[in-house]
Amino acid sequence: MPRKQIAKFSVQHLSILDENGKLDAKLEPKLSEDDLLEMYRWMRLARELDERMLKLQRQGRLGTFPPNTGQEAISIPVALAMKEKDWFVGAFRELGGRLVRGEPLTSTLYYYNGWEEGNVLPDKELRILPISVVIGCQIEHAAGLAWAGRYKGEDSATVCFIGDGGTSEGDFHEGLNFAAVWKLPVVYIVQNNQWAISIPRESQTASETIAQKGIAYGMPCLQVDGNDPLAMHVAIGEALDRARKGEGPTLIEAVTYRLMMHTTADDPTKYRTEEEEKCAWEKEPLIRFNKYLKDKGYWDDAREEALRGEVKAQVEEAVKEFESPKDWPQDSPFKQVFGTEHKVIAEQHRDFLANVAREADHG
Amino acid sequence: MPRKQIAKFSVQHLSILDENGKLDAKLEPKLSEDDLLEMYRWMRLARELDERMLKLQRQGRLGTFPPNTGQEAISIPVALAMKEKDWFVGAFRELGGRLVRGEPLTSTLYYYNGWEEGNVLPDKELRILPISVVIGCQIEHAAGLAWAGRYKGEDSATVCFIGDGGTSEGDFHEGLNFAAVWKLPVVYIVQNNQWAISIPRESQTASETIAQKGIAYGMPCLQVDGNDPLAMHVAIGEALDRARKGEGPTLIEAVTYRLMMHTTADDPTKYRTEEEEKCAWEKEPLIRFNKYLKDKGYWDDAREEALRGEVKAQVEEAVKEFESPKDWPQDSPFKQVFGTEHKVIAEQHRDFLANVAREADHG
Amino acid sequence: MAKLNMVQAINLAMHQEMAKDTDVIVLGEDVAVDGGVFRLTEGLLDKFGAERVLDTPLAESAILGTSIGMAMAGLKPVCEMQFSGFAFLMMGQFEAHATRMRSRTHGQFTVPLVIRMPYGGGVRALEHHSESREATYAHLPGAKVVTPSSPRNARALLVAAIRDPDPVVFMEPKHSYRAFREDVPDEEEVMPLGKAQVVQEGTDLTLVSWGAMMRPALKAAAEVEKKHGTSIEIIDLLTISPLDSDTVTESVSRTGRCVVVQEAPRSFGVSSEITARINDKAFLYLEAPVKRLTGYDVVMPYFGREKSYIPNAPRVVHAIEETLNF
Amino acid sequence: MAKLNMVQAINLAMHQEMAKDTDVIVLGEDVAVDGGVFRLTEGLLDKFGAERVLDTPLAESAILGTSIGMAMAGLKPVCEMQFSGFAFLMMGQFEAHATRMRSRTHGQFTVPLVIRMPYGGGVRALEHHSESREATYAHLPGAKVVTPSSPRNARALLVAAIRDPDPVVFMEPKHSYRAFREDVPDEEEVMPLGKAQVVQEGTDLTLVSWGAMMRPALKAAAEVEKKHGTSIEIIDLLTISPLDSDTVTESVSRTGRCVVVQEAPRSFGVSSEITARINDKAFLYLEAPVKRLTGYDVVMPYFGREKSYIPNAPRVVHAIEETLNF
Ligand SMILES: Cc1ncc(C[n+]2csc(CCOP(=O)(O)OP(=O)(O)O)c2C)c(N)n1
Ligand SMILES: Cc1ncc(C[n+]2csc(CCOP(=O)(O)OP(=O)(O)O)c2C)c(N)n1
Ligand SMILES: [Mg+2]
Ligand SMILES: [Mg+2]
Repeated sequence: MPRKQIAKFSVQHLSILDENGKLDAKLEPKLSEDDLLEMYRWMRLARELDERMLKLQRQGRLGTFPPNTGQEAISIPVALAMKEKDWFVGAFRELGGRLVRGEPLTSTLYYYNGWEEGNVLPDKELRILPISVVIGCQIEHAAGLAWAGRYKGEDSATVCFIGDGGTSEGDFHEGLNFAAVWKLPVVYIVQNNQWAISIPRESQTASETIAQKGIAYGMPCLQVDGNDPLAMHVAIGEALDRARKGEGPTLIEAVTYRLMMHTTADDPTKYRTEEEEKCAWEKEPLIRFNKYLKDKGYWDDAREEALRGEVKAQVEEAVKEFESPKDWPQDSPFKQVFGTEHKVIAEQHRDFLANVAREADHG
Repeated sequence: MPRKQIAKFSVQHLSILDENGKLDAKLEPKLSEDDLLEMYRWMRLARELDERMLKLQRQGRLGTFPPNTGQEAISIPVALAMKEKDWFVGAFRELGGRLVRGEPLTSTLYYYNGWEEGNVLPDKELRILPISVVIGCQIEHAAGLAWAGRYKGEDSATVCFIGDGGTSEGDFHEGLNFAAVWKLPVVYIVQNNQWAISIPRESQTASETIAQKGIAYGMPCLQVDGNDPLAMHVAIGEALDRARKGEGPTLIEAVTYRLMMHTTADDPTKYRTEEEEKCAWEKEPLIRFNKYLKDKGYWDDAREEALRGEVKAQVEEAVKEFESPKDWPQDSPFKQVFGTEHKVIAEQHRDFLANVAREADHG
Repeated sequence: MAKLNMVQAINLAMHQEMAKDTDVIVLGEDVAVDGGVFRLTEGLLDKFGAERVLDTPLAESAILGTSIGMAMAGLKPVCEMQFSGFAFLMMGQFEAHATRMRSRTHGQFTVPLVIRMPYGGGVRALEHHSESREATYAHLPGAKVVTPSSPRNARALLVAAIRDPDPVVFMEPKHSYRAFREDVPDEEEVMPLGKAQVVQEGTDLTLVSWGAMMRPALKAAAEVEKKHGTSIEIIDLLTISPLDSDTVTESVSRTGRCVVVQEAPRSFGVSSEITARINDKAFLYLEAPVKRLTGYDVVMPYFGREKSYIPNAPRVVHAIEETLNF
Repeated sequence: MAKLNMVQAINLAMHQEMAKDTDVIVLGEDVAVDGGVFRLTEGLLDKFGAERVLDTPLAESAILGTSIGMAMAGLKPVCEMQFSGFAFLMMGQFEAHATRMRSRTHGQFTVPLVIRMPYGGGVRALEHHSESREATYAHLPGAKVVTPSSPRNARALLVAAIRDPDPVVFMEPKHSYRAFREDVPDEEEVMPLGKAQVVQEGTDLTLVSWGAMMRPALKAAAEVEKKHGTSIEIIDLLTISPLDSDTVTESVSRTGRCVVVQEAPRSFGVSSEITARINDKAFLYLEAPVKRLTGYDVVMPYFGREKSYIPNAPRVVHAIEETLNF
């Protein structure tokens, strides 16, 4: 039955460096040797920290945490493309990006060992938001930050991450709609790692791609190979340009894979096959990036070995610092509930101190 | 920069009988004279009731309500296309459709005069849900009803309405996503009447159409002239077929206009021009449908006059019934809080009766 | 000094604070062009422009969520929930972030914002437009909950709320919006948050209320005083959380008797907390049980029945007499 | 009769009710293939198929919203909120529809469903995974709130919740999930909702608690009895709303003293309501103020600090001694 077509849309996919390290030369970004090596170094550091955290957790020296292994090529190129005044709004699988932005390695360790101290930045102006455990909320925070940056006339853009599962939350929808209506300088990146705990991508949403969800908001969208740091570098660069030029938000779907368990409390064998994981490991970002650097003559096994040693030492040092004794008081929550003094809190504070003292006496 | 296109989408618009009553003959649905006249009759009845309610409200004989005038061509053809076992899930601007489904005129009057009795259907099996004041929630109820119908093996589909403003709510997103993932027999209809109280359509969302929001869920979508009962008849027919065939949900954007104030408490002169309203009145559905019926030789002024008299009498009767004395007890809420007996409720019930009695004594 | 109703008084507070501080932003559904469905934000758009007065799409969670982002960036958003009945859609953002950002970051990031919302019954409104849920917010540590009762204190408390370093849920008793007028000074006036007010001193009984219930409470007190010559101390809580129970318990320690008037359903409500605080601090002085005169533990009925469900002066009188005669 | 922990007992209840009634449907995030992140729904998918055990997308509001639709169509959904901390995202659906559909339609449409959610601290979990918000649900008329404390009563109460005609918020103390085992009869066992249980009779003091706090309460009671030969009556509320306060007030009328142990922050919590009910019904019998031993009015700290914030046996002992020595 003939109808009038009133709107047309398409979704593009960007891939530059494929899983075999094969390069699409015409798309290759102009990145200096130093830039490329810096990017690789951050990826190695994040991988090393992630692997070390898993050991610590298994040894009972760290709490439950969500491993990042395999997703380094997303948040690291993104963070490297950001400017000082930009806001970095993570979900909880952006370890590399947080490190690039200047969050100490120890912060992540403190955080996952149950200490709010892990959220306290060396400098608030690093503009990194704390991890957002309640999925979806951060989408709206990012819109608010972006609005504020524009209002204050700062040259600042906001970058916000969420997972494929997170796209099902109402806040994802409401926040993207606000960002588009207000034409905000913000970039939303969905780390589509194919799984939301045990829920596979295809059971999460019936849309062919996640990128196309941007169409619902009139928001430009793009699907990128999230295991390809070059493609991510190009994609975030364009999106940040749009944001800074006042052209509004962009939605980027970064296709990757959650190589490890959801968190250390999860057992993936209950819902996916080793076969699937094996294939995914062959596509992981570090191997291909390493090969690319070697092909360009920027890298060799000797340097690789040296780098491995460096990041190992760096992580080792952070762990030492992390496990060194702390004099963090147990009663700080009473000082943080309000910014003003209130009698009821003060009374309870005294009661708390009395309880703790009594229990200390009775050992 | 060349990229691989991985997905393509388009949005179609359907219009059969235009604002001047001009017909696109090849698209004209095969509806019998009786069917067409029945449809027209319902539209007149809904219009008459709406206009009468406005008078009642202005005279202090009815509470605040949202007029439906101008949107008759949406819910009425939809309800006429529904089967007995289908669920009708409204927002709050589907007066005509509710009447078609068998809700008494008095129910609407009771409801808007502050009586839950207006929600009690003559027969639960009419399958009409109460008006959903909290915008968006009904989207998910509809998905649940559709799921239940399929689970029970009923040949039943669910039709759910929402406004253009409602599409911004998180529940709209979450509910449509569930419906698409579960491939549910449900049809979602957005009555895009261009306004959400004072917020115009273009400030509500930056998407070119509202229909395209279906793309985010991989859900077939269509934009329809919502002032064209023939187009609505065709669109709902196709969508219900898809639902019954197990092909999943459809999103229909019905383009119309809110001709009256948002509710009787609203003053549109604060945010829109009379000029805009005048243009909209020229496109309203009844004029064009009346002309169409005359062109087909099914209608003339004499019959029109007779019909006007009929619906007026019908509404008059409902108003009489509505204003007749009722013996509805004040204490019914105590019987409706739980389906089981509880002492604390019983005690409060006694206290309530004592209070009411005491106040009756002291006049 | 002008005689203003509560709508005008609240509007004045926003006008003055926005004029004073360009970090103050107003956002919500229909707050700009329309001036708010109750006209609370009237004139702000003309005065301060679309840059600072924002009509939002229809999405409560995003209204608060974006406000949180703005506040973290140093602004002071004053957002409106069109009715408190719709605020449950932003509970996720409220509980997870508004109330926690300070403790989460040990004060490095804070969320100084105000969530304005009309609450309460008695205006013949549709379903979901008549509830009183102050206890729901008050139980969550990290946010303040304020319930003004008159034009003058509404204005002075909103100014304090806007300047407060914490998120404040500012619950406006819509029944009092246009119910009466009061002299409101043109010059700045601020009342502290977290402080209850003794609106009348007395010796025989302590009458505690807040928000729209202050009026039946005051009416009833006058009636009882006239009838029995009783001396009633009347306390307006003004802030629900953090609750200034000392003002109440100190009073009850003198009077020995207390009636609390609450519009919300009784169980797990504010009056229960007040009773518990009196139990903690004034137990030995109590000559009668604390009387909670409240709404009932039923779903708020539609307006055809609401009048018989909302506490009124005769019921307060009865409660006071019961407590005096205990 | 098998020795089960609470996870197994709750799982058993779902197995048996699903076998008995094909209207019972289980849905939630990761409940099917994965068997639930705490393994509560393990085996249900294999036994009853993907038709009746549904993995949902990641959206709490839609989980409850679709459950409401299913329930209105005559099914009995048992939906899971993966953690109570995420349940605030479904508060809109809960307050607007789950709690109101019956009163809205005068009983023509009802919403018989169960919302299962793990709650409470003490398991070294991430932020938002350790709160106790039972009071938040209990203040809203129209829904029941249940907090089991042991494998056996968890099983028997969940069966009752599934068969109940009203929406039930079933709050599972995750700290007790695998903490201990108990004999649980294989054959059907049902405990009534809205009824507290006297788990030990006594004459000197009434000790009231629920959920995970029952264990420190019992431990403390035993200690005090041993130490001072005190006779303590211990009450497990089991249902928070509607609250069976008669069992408490009747007991306090005999003992004259009461300690309530609550994990949640103190203010506007369940222990405040219990104190108020005792004030109403047992005022003349009280020999000491009701003691509320609770969490503090602060944001629940991360697990590095949680242990010192959650009420423990020594604090209960201290509270009991204070109350005895008042
Ligand atoms: C609102 C909310 N619901 C549920 C959870 C529990 N949960 C934590 S992570 C997760 C899956 C997230 O999947 P995705 O968004 O794809 O991110 P990924 O874990 O794959 O990085 C769930 C269900 C949560 N943290 N927040
Ligand atoms: C969740 C929620 N937020 C706010 C409101 C107040 N409100 C009632 S109708 C309305 C506008 C609705 O616009 P739209 O969805 O386009 O429907 P229309 O009124 O145009 O039919 C608003 C904001 C509400 N009822 N529910
Ligand atoms: Mg994922
Ligand atoms: Mg509209």
